[in-house]
Amino acid sequence: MTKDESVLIIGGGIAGFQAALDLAAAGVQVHMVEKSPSIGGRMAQLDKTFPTNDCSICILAPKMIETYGHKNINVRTYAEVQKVSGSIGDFQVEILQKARFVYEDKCTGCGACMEKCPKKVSSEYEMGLADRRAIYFPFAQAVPRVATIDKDACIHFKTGKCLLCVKECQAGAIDHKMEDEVITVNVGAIIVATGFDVYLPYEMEEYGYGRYENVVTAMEFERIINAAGPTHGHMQRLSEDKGRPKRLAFIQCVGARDVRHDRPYCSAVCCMHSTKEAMLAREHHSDTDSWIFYTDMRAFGKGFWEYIERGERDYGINYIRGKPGEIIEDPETKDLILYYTDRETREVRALEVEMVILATALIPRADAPEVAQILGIEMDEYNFFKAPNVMMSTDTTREGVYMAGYCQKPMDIPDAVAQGSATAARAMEAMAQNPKGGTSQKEVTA
Amino acid sequence: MTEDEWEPKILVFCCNWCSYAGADLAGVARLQMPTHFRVLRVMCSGRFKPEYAFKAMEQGIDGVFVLGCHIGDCHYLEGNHRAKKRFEVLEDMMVHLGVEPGRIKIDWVSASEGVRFQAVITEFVAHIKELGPSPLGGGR
Amino acid sequence: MRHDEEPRIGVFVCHCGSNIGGWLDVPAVAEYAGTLPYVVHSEDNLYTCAEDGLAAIRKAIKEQDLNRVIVASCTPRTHEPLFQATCEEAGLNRYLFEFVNIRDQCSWIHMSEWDAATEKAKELVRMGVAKATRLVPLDRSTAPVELVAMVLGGGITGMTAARAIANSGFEVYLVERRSVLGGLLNRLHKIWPTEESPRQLLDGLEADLEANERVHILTGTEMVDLKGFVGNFDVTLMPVEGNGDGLDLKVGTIIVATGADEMKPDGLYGYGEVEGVVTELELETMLREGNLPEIGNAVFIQCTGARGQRVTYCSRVCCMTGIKNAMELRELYPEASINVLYRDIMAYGISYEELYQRARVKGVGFIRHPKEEPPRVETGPDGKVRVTYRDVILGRDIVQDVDLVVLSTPLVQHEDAKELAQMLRVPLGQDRFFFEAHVKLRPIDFASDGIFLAGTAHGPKDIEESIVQALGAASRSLTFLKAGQVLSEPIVAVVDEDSCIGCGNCIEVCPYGAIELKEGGKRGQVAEVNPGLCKGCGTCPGACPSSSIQQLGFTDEQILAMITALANGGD
Amino acid sequence: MTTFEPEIVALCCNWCSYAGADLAGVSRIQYPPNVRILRVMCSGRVEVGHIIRALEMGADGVLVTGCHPGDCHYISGNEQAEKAIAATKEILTVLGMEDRLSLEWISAAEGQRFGQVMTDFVERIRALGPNPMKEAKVSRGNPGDVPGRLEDLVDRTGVMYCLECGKCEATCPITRMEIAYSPMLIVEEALRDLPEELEADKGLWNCITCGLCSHRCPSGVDFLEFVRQAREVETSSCDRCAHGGVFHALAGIMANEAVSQPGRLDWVEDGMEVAEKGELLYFTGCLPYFEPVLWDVDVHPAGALGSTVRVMNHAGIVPVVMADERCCGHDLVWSGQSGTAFAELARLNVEAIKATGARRVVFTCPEGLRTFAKDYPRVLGEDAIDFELLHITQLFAELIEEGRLELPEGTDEAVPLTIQDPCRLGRHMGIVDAPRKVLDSLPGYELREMEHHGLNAHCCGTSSWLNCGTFSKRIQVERMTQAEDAGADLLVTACPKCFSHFNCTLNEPGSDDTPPKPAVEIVDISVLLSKTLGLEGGGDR
Repeated sequence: MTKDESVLIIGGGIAGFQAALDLAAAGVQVHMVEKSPSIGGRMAQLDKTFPTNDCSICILAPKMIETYGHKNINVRTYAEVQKVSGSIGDFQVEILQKARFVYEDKCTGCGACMEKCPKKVSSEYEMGLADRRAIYFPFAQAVPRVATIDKDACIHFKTGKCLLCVKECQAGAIDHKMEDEVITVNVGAIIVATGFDVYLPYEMEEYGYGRYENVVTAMEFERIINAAGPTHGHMQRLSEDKGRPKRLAFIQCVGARDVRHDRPYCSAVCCMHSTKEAMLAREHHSDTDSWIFYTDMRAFGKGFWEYIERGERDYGINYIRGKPGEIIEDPETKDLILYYTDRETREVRALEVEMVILATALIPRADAPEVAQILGIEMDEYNFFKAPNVMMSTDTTREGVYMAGYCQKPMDIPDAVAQGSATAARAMEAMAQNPKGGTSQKEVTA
Repeated sequence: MTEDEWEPKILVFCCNWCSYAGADLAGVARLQMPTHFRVLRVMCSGRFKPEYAFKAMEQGIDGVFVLGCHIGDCHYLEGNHRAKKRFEVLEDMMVHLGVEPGRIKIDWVSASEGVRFQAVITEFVAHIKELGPSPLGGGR
Repeated sequence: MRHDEEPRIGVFVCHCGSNIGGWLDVPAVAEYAGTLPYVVHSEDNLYTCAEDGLAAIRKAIKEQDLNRVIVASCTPRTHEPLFQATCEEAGLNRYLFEFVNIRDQCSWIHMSEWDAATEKAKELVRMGVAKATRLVPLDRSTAPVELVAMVLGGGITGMTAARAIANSGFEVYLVERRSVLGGLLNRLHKIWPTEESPRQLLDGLEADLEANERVHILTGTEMVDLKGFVGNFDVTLMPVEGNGDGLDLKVGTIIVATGADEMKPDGLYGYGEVEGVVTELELETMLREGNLPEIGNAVFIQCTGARGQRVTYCSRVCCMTGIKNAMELRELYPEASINVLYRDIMAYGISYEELYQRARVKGVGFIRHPKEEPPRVETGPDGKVRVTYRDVILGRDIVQDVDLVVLSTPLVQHEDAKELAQMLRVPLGQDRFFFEAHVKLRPIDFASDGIFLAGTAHGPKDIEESIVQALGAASRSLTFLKAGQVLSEPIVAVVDEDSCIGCGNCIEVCPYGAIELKEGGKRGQVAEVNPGLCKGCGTCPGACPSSSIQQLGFTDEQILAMITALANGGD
Repeated sequence: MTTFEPEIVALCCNWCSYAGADLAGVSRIQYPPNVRILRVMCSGRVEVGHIIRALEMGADGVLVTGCHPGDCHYISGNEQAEKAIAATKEILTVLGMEDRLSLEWISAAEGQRFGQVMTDFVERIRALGPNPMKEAKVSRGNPGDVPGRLEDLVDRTGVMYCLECGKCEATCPITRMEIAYSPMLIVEEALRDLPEELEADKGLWNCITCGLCSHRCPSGVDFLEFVRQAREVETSSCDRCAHGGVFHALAGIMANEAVSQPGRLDWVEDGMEVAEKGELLYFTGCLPYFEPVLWDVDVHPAGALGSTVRVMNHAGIVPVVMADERCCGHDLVWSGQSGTAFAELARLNVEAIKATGARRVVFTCPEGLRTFAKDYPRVLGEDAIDFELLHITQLFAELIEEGRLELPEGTDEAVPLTIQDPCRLGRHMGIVDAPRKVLDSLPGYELREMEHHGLNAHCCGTSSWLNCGTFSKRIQVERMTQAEDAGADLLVTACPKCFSHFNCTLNEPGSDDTPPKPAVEIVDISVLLSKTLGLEGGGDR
């Protein structure tokens, strides 16, 4: 075993964790780079996971902590890869460690600073449904639990004044003069696991997203029903009444399987997460009724179809094959009227509900093209990273660079986990076949 | 305590690998069941000793249920065989003491059988309720 | 040692968001815990497992000088290592931690009984405190790992896994029951989306395996016995045919990649009764061998036997198989009318949706029918097959006489999988596929360390997904092989030599041969446990008439204390 | 030179003139053999469309005969006939064919008179010479270049991508009124290759081609092209045309080069400045024909013509208007009747425009704009249109932006108004901002959007003069109600068709049981602008 094997992992979500933990357990040194101030990724935003309804943060948090605490894993949050040179077995990577203006080793995570910070901005983690301060943890269970100053929002960087946070911090951890750093690491292989963004369907006027307050995306709904979310787990509407919605409609394939919006692909997880959300809504309040409008009910994974049947049988979910044509808001009540075709009578019907949840397409990260350029890898026409050989879907177009999770194509959590492990295997293979500095296929004995 | 207010108290031994996992699965699946049982986790149903049942029942526990892996599935090869053999002996002794059949019971639930866990627990609780307080309980 | 001191117990009760707090009174449980003997600290947390919750544990250990910690939250099966590690970080032996499950086995299963669930949670905590009071520190030991892996199943999954392990520098045995490698792929005509013959894929892989001296291919061989645990499995292999010599192997890890079979839909849609009704694999064989009859029209029936008809599940790959073969028929017979009768087209992701679109462009017809109105198949005139199906959009039945009916049937577990599962001591799920350790986060692990799962043995999946799992399982194996050692849990049996009567009952019940009699004690002989062999099941204490053998972590004292706490506390 | 024998169609009422014709026969009264009698029960049955279609088909003259005033068997049918014939004459005046039509009263006792009227009419027509349509080389109908196979149609229009998600059904304003129609169903009929079912399906003809389903279809099915082509595959008749198919017949007539339109520019009033050559051309479309065709529904959209020119003049523009402008052919395209006529209309129009030297062509009617932009290139070639096409609202918006229209100061109290986005302008052409720019700049008015607006606007309920029916009326009422709900007093239209259809519904006499009509006034955007600029001289309309 070579002691100097090391791997760079870009993206601190579940796929990256799995790759990192496998590699670390095998004695490989891992550098994990996460763009945001905390690792956790999308899974940290979810309430529960299908088809077991396991609590997402509950099963994720141990992974986050194990990853962050592992002696073989060096996690850099609030950092980005900015340059990659070299080749398989011997890459040189420049990492930009953005200044968080808080010393990680001094911050105790007490949170006093953010209580005093006067500047509020929309919280990315809460999908814009709540505010955070300019100095903040992205979420309560953030790892590391270290405050970060959002330079764009911070008053001090605009006016030179304020510094209330500095005054409040007993640990003396805050320093507005901190500067970005560039760190160089050498690695034998690179794994990219940057995840996905959520499509926000403003342009699909017929569904009124952005216009009607009670039309939300599935990811927003995850936050709304999450106990740690902006409504403290009280399922409530976003309209001024803050009423509890008793009738929910879920619309599938919003902006996905949709050539008009250049996204003909299926996002692969939405039939399931809508069912999950409808179940959870029923669990919150047993008098909640849900309708799921779909085109094909894609419950193809292990235990998925059984889950759908349970949704119908035990949770009273109404599954309706057919996409609503449009949604109209009742301006008085802020209720929503959906028009859809009843398959039995073939009549257009109107259904009045109190909230509509759009299962919108999941799309590659907005910065995927930059990442691709830095890594020298290709993307497909939708900006997912491309596998040149479809049968080796963890390989990118550059030797020694591998990929896992949703950045490659739509997939669910277990598939992303399996891919995380798979990339670890590919990285270990690569390093065994191309020992550091070696240009030939030198043998490495165990 | 009057008869009306009596609610059974039931002790369930679950082996770590099958039935405890099955119980977790039932929870994850939100399968609802009576509240009267308390799970005591052991690594293997083979860890169960008849003394535990006596001790429990003499202190007022109304029913003891041992759950392990299905025969042939034991994580430790044959711990559940042992459990079963010991249980047969235990049952005989209980009969001599005037304990009704079914107040102590052994059964098997696999890690994937959340639904089965719910079923056997629900049935066991119902049966104990029917039997009423344990005759060994000393009028708890 | 601190365990000799008076217990100072800290109890942390978790809301788990609303998973617990939404269904029972968490603050009341925490308050109650504070009233129990030896409990010097109790609190409730939104998420005890989150970084702030863990910080609270560390803080309390230090500030309150705790020497026992209890977390009442979810299940030890997923979270015990985390809390144990947290205790260790704060300087507390990890075995002075006790877990109480008030979520999976309380709040979630009593969602409409707030008071009773709260009461139950209190009692469970009381039992936990009773045990914790009697916990002692233990130490983990390490054991070496046999640097060899074994892969069961020589299909694409097993072959890929074996190659990855060998490429990473380790010996691997690839065990296949049939006489050739390749598995189900041998029976396919073409694979999508490359449209290449599966042979191309298999040949490359086989060549790699044969060229690698670390790979030992054992075809026509099956496992007949398995003993041991992670790092040190003892495997017995035998030839499937004949009475050849067996082979005993020592391996460190095992990958189960035994694949699946196509369901034979006897009695469904005229299969086995009406001439011209075949399964997808039978069609692929005809395509491969080129003995397909002239086809003017054909109908594919999706979900044959699946999704509630014979098995409960959706088999994930049959829609794409049907579409692929429908396109193939369109290509061979451009004038033929090819219709696919379906319930939902499972064209998930990018490339499958693309394939589905391509089939539509090629003129394959897709007609949806509701579950309640499946197509009917019978013998038609002129040697044709008469298919009657409902077109829900036209709102009427269509009767078609066709040359061929192709049934898309699900993949199913092998008939004899139960035997293998028992040999491996791993579970099968309700769908009879191998049941993984955790559906979301441990899809290719078994709960038992050192045994991994990949490909269709886990459930239906396509080639690419099987390859991903194969690589994943290889990686999981490599975590042990490359580490070279495993940490063993110290929850082993120990003997009190003063009271041991040397009867030998424990030796008889131990399945691992971990106990032997040695000289000593009052009767001249006492039992002695080899901690390296003991796996910690705790069966031996049950056989000990003098209560001289105990299982660390699950002592009689601890268990009885829990029973007593349950029976007598509170009321 | 062969002698010209006119072909005359005589439409005779059953009770008087047909009886008169019988009497003429019984009395052995001789009259020229050129007359073909077509019996109707009452002269009131005769529609504008019948006459125009007869002339389109090459009849040299049309004679309508009825009972004398006061004698009508049906009390006042002949009064109706008189109005219809007057309206038809107006149309024919534009075409220079007014002398080919005559209305005569002949009683059952007037056998002699019948013969005389016939003889005189034949001679009159003989003197006029043959109907230029007689030698017509082009005709509407099933075009030869559209293959008749549904399978090809499926390939061409991408309907095989339909995933049966049902969004089109749930979107379609007609499906919402009337379950007889489903976009998904007609697609399924084509996909399953059932031409008879498709032809028999009323849906194909009920579709208003408003394009809302296409706009929302996630599979990108081009329903508009599918319906257009399916109609061409399926039919060549005009049975389902509204107003007796008069507009389609007019299109057929104008497709013939030999036909001229001497009255085409009669609408140009004194004081309006127009030109024969110039930079900017105003394409008036069928507006000059509207008033006589719609006489019976009391709808008057033609005011837009004058208003438009007045506004242009006010901004210093002297537009070219063409005396030989032809029908754009839109209605042929969408009723499956392109035949050879459509391409000819396109050619004649484009050649005529090029002859004026115009670089910009402005349309009041979005249908014309769409046809030039999307359908002419199909028949003339992609590069055929080398001049700029714009809708009148785009020109107005431009003039306002450039400060070339000085708008008066606003008043404190603004009249609330809303805008109807015409389907051809909005979804077909993607133009939704221009009309809003115009309205936003009008003082004294306040724009209130309806729930469905812009690219999601609901249609006015009828298109291509093809599918006027109960659902059209219901769509119109609902649309006007939406305007009312938006709090608008005025519903502004940017399309003469929308204007006509809404007004038609508002003008219906109905009965005491008819629910009250929405309280909105329909106003054309050009007229509104002209009025605001004080150019309408205070007169009505």
